Amino acid sequence: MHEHVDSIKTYTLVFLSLLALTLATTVVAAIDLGPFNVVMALFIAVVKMMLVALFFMHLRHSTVLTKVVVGGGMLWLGILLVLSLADFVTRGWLPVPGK
Amino acid sequence: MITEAVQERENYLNASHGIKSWLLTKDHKRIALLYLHTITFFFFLGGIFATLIRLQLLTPKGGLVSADTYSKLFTLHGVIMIFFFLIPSIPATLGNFFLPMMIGARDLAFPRINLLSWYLLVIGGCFAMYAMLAGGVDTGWTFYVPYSSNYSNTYVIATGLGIFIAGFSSILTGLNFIVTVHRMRAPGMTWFRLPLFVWSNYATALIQVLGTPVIAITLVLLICERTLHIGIFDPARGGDPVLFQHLFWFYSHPAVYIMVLPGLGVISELVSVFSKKPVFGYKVVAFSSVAIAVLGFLVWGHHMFVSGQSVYAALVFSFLSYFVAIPSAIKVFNWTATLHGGSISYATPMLYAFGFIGLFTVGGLTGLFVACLGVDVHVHDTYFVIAHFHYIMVGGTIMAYLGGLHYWWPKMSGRMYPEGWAKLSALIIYLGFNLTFFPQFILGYLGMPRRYWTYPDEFQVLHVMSTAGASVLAVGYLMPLIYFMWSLRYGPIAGPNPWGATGLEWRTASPPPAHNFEETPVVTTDAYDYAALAAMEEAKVG
Amino acid sequence: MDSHVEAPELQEQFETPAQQKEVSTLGMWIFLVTEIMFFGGLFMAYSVYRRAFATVFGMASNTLDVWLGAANTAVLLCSSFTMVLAVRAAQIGSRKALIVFLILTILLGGVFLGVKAYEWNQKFEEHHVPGPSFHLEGTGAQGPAQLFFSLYFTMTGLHALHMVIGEALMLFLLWQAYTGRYTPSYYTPVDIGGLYWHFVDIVWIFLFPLLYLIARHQH
Amino acid sequence: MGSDLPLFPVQASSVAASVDHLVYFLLAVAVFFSVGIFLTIFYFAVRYRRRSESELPVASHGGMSLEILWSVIPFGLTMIMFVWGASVFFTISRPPDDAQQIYVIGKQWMWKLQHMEGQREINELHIPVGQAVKLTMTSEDVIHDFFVPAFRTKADVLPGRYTTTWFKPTRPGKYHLFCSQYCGTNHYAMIGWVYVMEPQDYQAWLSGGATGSLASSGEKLFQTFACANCHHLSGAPGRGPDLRNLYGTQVELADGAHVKFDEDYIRESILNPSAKVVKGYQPIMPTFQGLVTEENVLQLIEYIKSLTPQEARPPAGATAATSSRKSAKQ
Repeated sequence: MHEHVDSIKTYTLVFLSLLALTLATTVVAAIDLGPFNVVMALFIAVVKMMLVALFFMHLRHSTVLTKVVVGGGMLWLGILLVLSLADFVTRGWLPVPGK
Repeated sequence: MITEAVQERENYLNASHGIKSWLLTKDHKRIALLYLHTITFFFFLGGIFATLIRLQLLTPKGGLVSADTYSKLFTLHGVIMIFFFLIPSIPATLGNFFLPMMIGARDLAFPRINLLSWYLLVIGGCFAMYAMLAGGVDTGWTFYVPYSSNYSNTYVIATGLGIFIAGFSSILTGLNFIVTVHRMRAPGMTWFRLPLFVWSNYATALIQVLGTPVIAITLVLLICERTLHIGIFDPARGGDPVLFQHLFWFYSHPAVYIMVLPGLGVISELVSVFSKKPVFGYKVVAFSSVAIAVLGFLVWGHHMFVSGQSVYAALVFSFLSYFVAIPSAIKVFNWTATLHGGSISYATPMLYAFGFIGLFTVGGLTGLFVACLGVDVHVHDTYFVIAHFHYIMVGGTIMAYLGGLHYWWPKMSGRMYPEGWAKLSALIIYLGFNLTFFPQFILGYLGMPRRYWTYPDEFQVLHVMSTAGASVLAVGYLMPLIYFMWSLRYGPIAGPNPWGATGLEWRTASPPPAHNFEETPVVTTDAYDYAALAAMEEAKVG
Repeated sequence: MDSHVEAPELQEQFETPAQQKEVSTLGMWIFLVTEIMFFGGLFMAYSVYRRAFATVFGMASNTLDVWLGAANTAVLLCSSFTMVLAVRAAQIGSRKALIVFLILTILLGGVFLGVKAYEWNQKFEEHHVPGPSFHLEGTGAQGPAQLFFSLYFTMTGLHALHMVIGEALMLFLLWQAYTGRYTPSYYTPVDIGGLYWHFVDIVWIFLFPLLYLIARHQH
Repeated sequence: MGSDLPLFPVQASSVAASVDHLVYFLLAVAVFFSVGIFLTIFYFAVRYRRRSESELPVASHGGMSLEILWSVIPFGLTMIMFVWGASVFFTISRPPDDAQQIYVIGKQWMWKLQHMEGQREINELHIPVGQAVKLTMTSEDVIHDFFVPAFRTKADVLPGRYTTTWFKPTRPGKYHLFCSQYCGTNHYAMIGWVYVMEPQDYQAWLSGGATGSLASSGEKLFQTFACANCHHLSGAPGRGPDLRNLYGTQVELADGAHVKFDEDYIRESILNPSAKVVKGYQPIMPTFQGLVTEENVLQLIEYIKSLTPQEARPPAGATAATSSRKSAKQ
């Protein structure tokens, strides 16, 4: 069987980046960026997620099918969030209570 | 009892003996039979609730059961029928039995997980039964908060746990099917050679995997709310009951397709075999299953047009709902076109297929009414909706399930069912069904709300018709139970391929050996290639 | 008649060990997708209520100890690091390293749970547990404030439950590794156990900013 | 009983006919397709019945043009349904400006209705024919649903917030009122009647037994709870905002967001005062949760609304919708 064995160096670099990003997100959160605080926090979280998934979970060596599965999962999470929020965000657009 | 039927040759039924060989089996065929027994039990249990509901509604003032009991009856009818019968029905029995065989595999990818799924369904069922015996549950199968969280004094937690556990059964079945279809196909079995039953079960599995976890977390939140009073849906603390409905329907609308998609797959098989023609527009029909699965996730808000959801969200959900109509319509048109120029047999499974197409068409077309914003405001939560979804789930899924059961019965048991009785019961079911549910469309449009213990006098005529239909329907459903059991001992021996069908499952003995095939089959033709089958038979004879 | 390749761990439904490994990994990934959707329901509830009660959620969030949260994030990342090294050890067939890294992973997981327990305990002492004795200083909107903590407890609670399951899984792997079950040609359980562990880590990567950081700049 | 079995409910409101017309269209489509499918299947089943076991029909694999045809035609029809349905829905959702306000409170298991003039009714609603009526509804416990089949309108009644429905009765008579959202054991008994009366009869009915208008009851409560200690209605600075001329406007909150000063916001501000505090004020108002009933809240709302003269209120309808949408985007 052919297996990718990544070097300890790669893993260490990824691990250190993750720690750095954790520190970064904690520090940046204290600075007032207006609405961009949330954007920044989520952006860093997404980067961290990508690092863990691609390197620690070996997604970069995985089959296309596995990548599709993961992408599908994220897409469906998006559907859940976007279509539900479509209700909550548009409430009150029609100036009638409860519409 | 089945083991006595065929004794000459080793098959999955007589390969090992004893209760342990069944309860610890990893054979997908045996697990399918375990499911078959379990869901038959739940079907008749749910049927008893339905009968009591219909009897109560015979007269406007009822009086057969108390209002409290009535609420529990319709709740348990919904819970048992949906979560413990319809959702596992076709995938877990016919799918479990035939999906691996149709793709030429020895078993599902995860046989032990398959057995675990059955145990989870049984354990979940036990929780639901406990709730029923301890005093019942009265929230409606929809569990809307805050009634279910703060007001009902019934066994909501036990029922919720039961559904939660049964949900994992469904998830694991779906996971197993997806992996199996991707990775266990026989050599030469390309995606576009897959029988349409496999396609539709694959699409179903996608929904099971992507949707069911959301009902799981919803139930966890509901149970937390009831036990720990965390208040996530509590209006007094700013919680929003409509949020619960979003979470609930995110699963429960696609769940409708978990229930009906496998049925659509069965019908594709039946229409092809009994007209000896490949399904018209194979690829279109295959993709329409996947399209229904995907689009099914975008429309849940159409259950909430009058719920206090924003009108703009309602607009989006109504618009998207109409997109699901297209792949459904495509299927009906393609089945009809398949019949053209065919060699059409009137065997019982085909009668069920005809019945299915008719009832599914009516169910689907009335779906256009409830997806239509202006009309849904009037018919929402009335008997119109009840009639609509029974046309899809009973007229659709159960007709397909029975059709499939008759079709594959010879393969599963090695024996034929009695054709005359079967035809009669198919007819009775069809007529009884229409008499039960068609009047409910009219009732609903007249304004009869659902879940009413009593009702105004002017609705009685239609209710009496409906109850009369239900009793006919009950007779129709009891008949197969009896003659299937009869056929296990007395039915004529079926050959490996009594219908002249092309699927791989018909290329092995009836009943099949424990590992399905003597040799891993190699696939060289498309699905439904009757000419190739005829040539092969000829070669064998020659 | 049977075309099985001879391999001790090969189950009868598969043709080759490669197929078996691929199937197990794919199965695990699909399971993780169901986990995404499971937590997805909570993330949705969170988004809805945070949008509706932004100010109160900010105040409630700021009562959490951000440095404890950050430290715990680091602990969990360390455990992911040791986990991936455990998988690597299994890949190259180093049983000793596998055992050491699994033990480290279990210990770090334990530290995370310990810190979490400490934080939960603080909430009880500060009356930040939803219920009759709940009180959050500085706001009259006690209802929505309770919603924040309800979400906090459900989200971290379910995450902690996944951690506990992960710990049990790791103990199982440790026992199997100790008995020498795993070889470079068969270590699938370690691999998919790792996938699970990293997934639980990813959930926390999102919980940390959403629960601890959203209103830090208003502190 | 059987002889007068109706197939369609009475049309007794201004929207009933338009809903029914839409249903006629849908019915026509449904009948056309179902009958078409039934007849085709029946014809094929007879025409192509199996004559011998060995016959092998010619395989036909499909045709793209047919597939496109029977995708595009249904799609076109469904889009007509969507647009038509949406337009009827917007009519049902948007009460006309001249609609008369009535408040509804649902509780297990009864309807409590309050007229502006002060009349209270239980499970009965008296309204004049030809006058649009707007119901602002809330629930004291679980979700209910206000459904009048003859009017073809229905709306859920939720705890914790207000929902709206409206109708303009066109025929005097007595019509069913149903709760159509399951609300517990006696859900079936949460029914009543809507009496649509000739205007003069309605006036006669109105003149009996009122105890003072909603707004005047609200004013009394405003004094009882000493609201004016903080909410000065004189223009003098107070610890809370002056409540005059606010109804229907957008107010800016402490965190910079905007919120519409409407029934829901007033309700929330009474029960959960610190949830959304107006810019420039401290979150010091105590909650009145447990001190006021849903009825009291409605009376207070009606009083606070009366502090904004009709002509000072921004018009409901399209323009307000656009302006609030703009602010939502900000």
